[in-house]
Amino acid sequence: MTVMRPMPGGQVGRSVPRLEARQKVSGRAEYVHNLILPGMLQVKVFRSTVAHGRILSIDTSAAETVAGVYKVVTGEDIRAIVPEPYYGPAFHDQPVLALDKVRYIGEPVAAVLAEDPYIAAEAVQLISAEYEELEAVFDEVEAVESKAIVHDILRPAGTFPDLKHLVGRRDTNVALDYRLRRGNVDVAFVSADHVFEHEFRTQQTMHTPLEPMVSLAEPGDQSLTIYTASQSPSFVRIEIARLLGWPENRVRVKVPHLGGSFGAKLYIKLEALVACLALLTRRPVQLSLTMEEQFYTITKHASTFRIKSAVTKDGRVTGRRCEVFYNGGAYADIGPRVAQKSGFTAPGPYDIENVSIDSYELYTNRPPAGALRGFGIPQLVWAYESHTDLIARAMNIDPVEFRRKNIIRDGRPHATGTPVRNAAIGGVLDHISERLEWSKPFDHGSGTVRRGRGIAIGFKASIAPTTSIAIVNIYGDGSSSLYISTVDMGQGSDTAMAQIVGETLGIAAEDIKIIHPDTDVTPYDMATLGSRSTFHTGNAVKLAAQHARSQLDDLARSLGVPEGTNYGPKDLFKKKYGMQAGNIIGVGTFIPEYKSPDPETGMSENVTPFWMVGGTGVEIEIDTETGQIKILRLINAADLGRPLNPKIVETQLSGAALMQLGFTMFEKMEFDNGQVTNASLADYKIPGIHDVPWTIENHIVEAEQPSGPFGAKGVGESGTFGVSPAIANAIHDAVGVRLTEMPLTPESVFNAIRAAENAPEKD
Amino acid sequence: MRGFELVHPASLGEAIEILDTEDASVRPWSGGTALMLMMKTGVFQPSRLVCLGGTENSYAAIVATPDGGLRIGAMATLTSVEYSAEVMRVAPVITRAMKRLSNVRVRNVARIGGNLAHGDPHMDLPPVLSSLGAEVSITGPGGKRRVAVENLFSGYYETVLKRGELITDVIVPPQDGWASAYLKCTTRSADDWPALGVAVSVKVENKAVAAARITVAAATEKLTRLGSAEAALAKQEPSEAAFERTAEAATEEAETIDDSRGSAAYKTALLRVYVRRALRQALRNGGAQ
Amino acid sequence: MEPSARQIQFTLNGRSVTALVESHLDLVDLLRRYQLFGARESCGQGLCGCCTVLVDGEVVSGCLTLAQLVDGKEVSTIESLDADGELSTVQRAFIEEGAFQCGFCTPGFVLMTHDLLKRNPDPDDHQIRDHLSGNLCRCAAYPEILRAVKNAAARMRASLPPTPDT
Amino acid sequence: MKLSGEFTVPARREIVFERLTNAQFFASCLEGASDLVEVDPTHYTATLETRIAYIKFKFAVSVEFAERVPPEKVVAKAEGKPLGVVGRLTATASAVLSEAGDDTLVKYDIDVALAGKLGSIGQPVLKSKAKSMERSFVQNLNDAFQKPSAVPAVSA
Repeated sequence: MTVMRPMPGGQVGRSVPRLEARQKVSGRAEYVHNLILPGMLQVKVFRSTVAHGRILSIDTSAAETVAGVYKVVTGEDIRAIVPEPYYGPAFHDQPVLALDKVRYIGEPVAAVLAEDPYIAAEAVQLISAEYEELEAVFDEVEAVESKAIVHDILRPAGTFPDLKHLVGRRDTNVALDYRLRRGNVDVAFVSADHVFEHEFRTQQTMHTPLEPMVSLAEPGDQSLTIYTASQSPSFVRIEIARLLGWPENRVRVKVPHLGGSFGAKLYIKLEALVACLALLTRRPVQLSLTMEEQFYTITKHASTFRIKSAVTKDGRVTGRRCEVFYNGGAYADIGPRVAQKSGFTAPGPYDIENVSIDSYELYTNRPPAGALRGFGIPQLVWAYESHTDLIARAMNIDPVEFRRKNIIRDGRPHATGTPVRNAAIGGVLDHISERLEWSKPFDHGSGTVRRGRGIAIGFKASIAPTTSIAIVNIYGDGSSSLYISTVDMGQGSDTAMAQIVGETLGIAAEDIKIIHPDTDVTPYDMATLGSRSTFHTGNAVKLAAQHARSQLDDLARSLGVPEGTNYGPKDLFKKKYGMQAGNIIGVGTFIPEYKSPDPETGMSENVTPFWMVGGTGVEIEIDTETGQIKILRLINAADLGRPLNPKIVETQLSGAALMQLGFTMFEKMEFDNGQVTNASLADYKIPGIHDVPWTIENHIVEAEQPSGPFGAKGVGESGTFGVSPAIANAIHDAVGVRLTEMPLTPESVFNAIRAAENAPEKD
Repeated sequence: MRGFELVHPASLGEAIEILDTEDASVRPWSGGTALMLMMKTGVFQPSRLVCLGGTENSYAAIVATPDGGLRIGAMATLTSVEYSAEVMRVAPVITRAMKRLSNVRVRNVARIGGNLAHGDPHMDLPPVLSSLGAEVSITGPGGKRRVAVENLFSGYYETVLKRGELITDVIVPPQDGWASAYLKCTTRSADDWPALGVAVSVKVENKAVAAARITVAAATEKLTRLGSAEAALAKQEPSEAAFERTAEAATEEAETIDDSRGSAAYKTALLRVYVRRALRQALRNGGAQ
Repeated sequence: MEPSARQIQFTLNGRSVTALVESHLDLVDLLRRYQLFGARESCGQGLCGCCTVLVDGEVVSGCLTLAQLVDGKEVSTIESLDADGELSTVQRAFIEEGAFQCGFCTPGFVLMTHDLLKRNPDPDDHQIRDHLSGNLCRCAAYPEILRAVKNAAARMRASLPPTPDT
Repeated sequence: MKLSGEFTVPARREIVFERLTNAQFFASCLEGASDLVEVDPTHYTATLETRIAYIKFKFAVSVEFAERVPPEKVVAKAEGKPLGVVGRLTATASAVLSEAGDDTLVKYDIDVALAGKLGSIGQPVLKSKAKSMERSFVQNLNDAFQKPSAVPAVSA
């Protein structure tokens, strides 16, 4: 190091308050909904009332006559702008507005534009459509064999290399089938001392970000600017440009802060529609969904998981068969990646010789499912950790001991063949059991108040292949900005990235300005998803900062500044240009190593850049007269490498666990013949402040990810992994009943207790 | 939602005159929190909303009546009921129920009259008031009448209020010697609408139950006073066995309904438990004085 | 302009303003006309608290308030708290405790906390939960919010001159 | 939303079957049904108007007798569109008639689904309404058979 500014204390590992904190507490943070453009039209959407049907006619005439309505647009009108208006990250299956067919209730069929959103909403009510109803399929397991075929032909997008193997098929609802075969699972079952088989199910849920989805498109001269609440500005640009047949440089995508997302505002959602409408009308166009409409837009997969294990009499799992069915809804969105990437971790963090996995992404006539905080992993952990607990109980082995016996140790191969390294599986398990004082006797209560405890651990592979690019710009006065297309949706990436720059350049994180995603300005970043930013973007940011730094060193050398002189960038610039002027621009690109799983065997020697490990332990109390469950302690632990910002990391763990607590205990989209019947926060309940357990602990398990920036890796999802099965296991511990279907409502506990009283469980 | 008119009559009489119409799209507006929801979802399109703000001067007070009871003006906000020293003194069960009733912002705006007239069976106040023996004063084109709170409701979101009629006051009789409790049970998030609400008031004289009022809400289509449960408890010495018989009678009488908060059978099971618990709590709470 | 439109006059963050307002417009819509975006509609049902606004000093849900009905009243929004450039004690406590993630619900929680501490300068955990139970945070920063409320309460109590009541 | 139940009608099975499959008669028992128009002997249209408190719902309904097995079974399908709001009501109702002495036991299953705004958020309210309509229908039907004079003439 040649030159340096006065070096503040270490930036990494410091709980820097969020850079945007002041704006957020004063109501001045920038969100898309703050934007009001002159001449802007508002869009309201007419939606399908049929789960599966051919469109016979759409009558928009009455809506068009409403005073103040600018235009009414149907799917056929979109073809004037985009002849093949189908989009999606995995399949080009989703029409901008329905064409020929509708595939779920709530699917956008027509759009009304007006300056006054109230007028547009009123006009929507005057649109009517005739459909020829087709047989519909709603259940993921039935979808495998169903005669009701949601898509006549499957058209893989081919955008992402990890989904390249998707091939166009006909007459099937299977959007993706991932297979893994390791050893011989059938032989393992035959030679096992014990064989256990269970089925677990999860329900469809919704992200319900409090900032409902919103996108705005503004047409320019041969160009289009899209302001959108999106986690993936780079992908939006690519996909919009592809649809329009334009070069990328004619599409500009800008993203300010997001009011929560959790996977909802990922890839492409409303952007294609507003883009087409803006080009059709030559006016700025905004579509801002209501809370109700969000339920029609993207959801979390319902799932069914059949799991079967071969176990030796001393408690070693020697074989495991996993059949996972993800209910993808009517459009694939990123579901196929969920089925594949999560699918290969279905056997859990256990060292099992013989494994067979079949993971299916299925089309059904429900609202589409995509990514939601954990990318399919919480559904899997729910099943394999419930199953694990059932095995341990049946064999009379302590559940923690049973896990210890079977977890993957450092360097041992995972089911795919990839050696597991830097994953503190045992560390997380030990940490939680210590916090719970697992080895000490536990008071199970008496009478109508019973107590129980449970533990669960899970893991997740990170995303690859993937690319992140970052630019660090040092200005004439030595201040600097970081240009990235990573979206801060509340997870704190702006702050963490500033800390990485600060650490590398010796500047206080607070002094670094983050330039928010603007594809005309900020470089490519695959997307903000899957806990990837800290590791992937973080590495790119570190490289960019190092690049800037080495240029400063070069500059100093070229100016003849003696080694070790305390010369700041400002002084260097001044020396070079004779005044306050100039820039140093550091660029960093990060692409992790990765090998796609073999389509036949599902195997890969390098299936992930890193592993995330998370676990939860709970103590609960059950009122046996009502089935009500009270969470007494909720203990979360995760291996996230070295924390860049301990406070934000802890908030991430706690927030993820509490969100999963909602999915575990009560959140559920209810359906009646394909219609979601509780599409509002009045009827779809999310956790409130009274639902927070009185004791909640979040622990960072000390570990280091050598390949991560300053030893760090992602954390946004890890807190979700263990919550559901830990609670189910604790219920079993408390009252001796096993729930195999989420949510774990008081009524289901009550019914299980009554059923057990009538037919005592055989052990 | 567009195109309606907001009118501001200066008096109750004027308001009643405007509301005395065949046109169901003319509605009174007190706090408006419930009506606004109906309007926002597009389920209800008003032509005219009649703001009752002009009646506030005469009908928002909370006063102790000479007999030791309470008169609460229909335009009293739920917050003013929550913080009323008179309410706390006469019927602390109301004060306690307020803390978990809807939320602070709604309580600041919603009026007790509108809360009752809305007819939503999931509300907390109707069972509480009913168990206290409260009545509502109603004024309409045909004059005034009084209706016991439990007789106000005729179905899901339906009341016996006739065209042009408005609730003007809630009258709570003196509570000397009565012990009350209200328990509600949510089955999803803690701030959900209840799956069940049970309110009980018991008067114990000479170690025996002299009188009891037991009401159930939320689990049934409308607020229901459980006469047979009350009868089962009457003249009994308060005991677990008596509570058990009362709870049993309650479950036989109440027609619980299925919804996303639970099946009818489960709500019946909850009712059995909550009647017992409410009785226990009421006796623990003791009389109001 | 619609026939339902009416001229109203009200005080907005201390300044007297007039506006021509249609009957269906809600208070959140009206505030947007003044470039005030801190109160924002989310659930549209008064359940999440993102649209919290003060009318005559009382917290209300802006999304359930007809704009015409603020005629003659005093309306204050989150933007009034740091009008002098200084964050309030509550706002500082929220930053200190990291009591938010995405920030969308934060103005509502901040205003509700002010409301609580105005009524009760030393609330216990139950009282805090009861008062804030009508506000939702999907990022679930609730544990941090609980800490922030206590932090703010302690600071405000410390800075208050002792009175006979306290 | 599924509703099912059974009731006994004081009349012979053939007569009950005939009445139940007579659209005029059927509509006369259904609260709020009006403007019945026969499109052909198995297809009808009508208007259904109902009210929950001060809120009115009006549906334009078309009905098809999908299956008629005299005198024991009838299946009808209805589809309705609410006026003024995007939505769709579909219902399948089947009734199985069996002899109970001189009376007839009617067992029915109704599956009603609502799509659109009313289905996504109005479900609990409408569910309760459907139940009350079910009760009043059974009551009206019984009344009609108790008072034979009140039965409208069966037109061809």
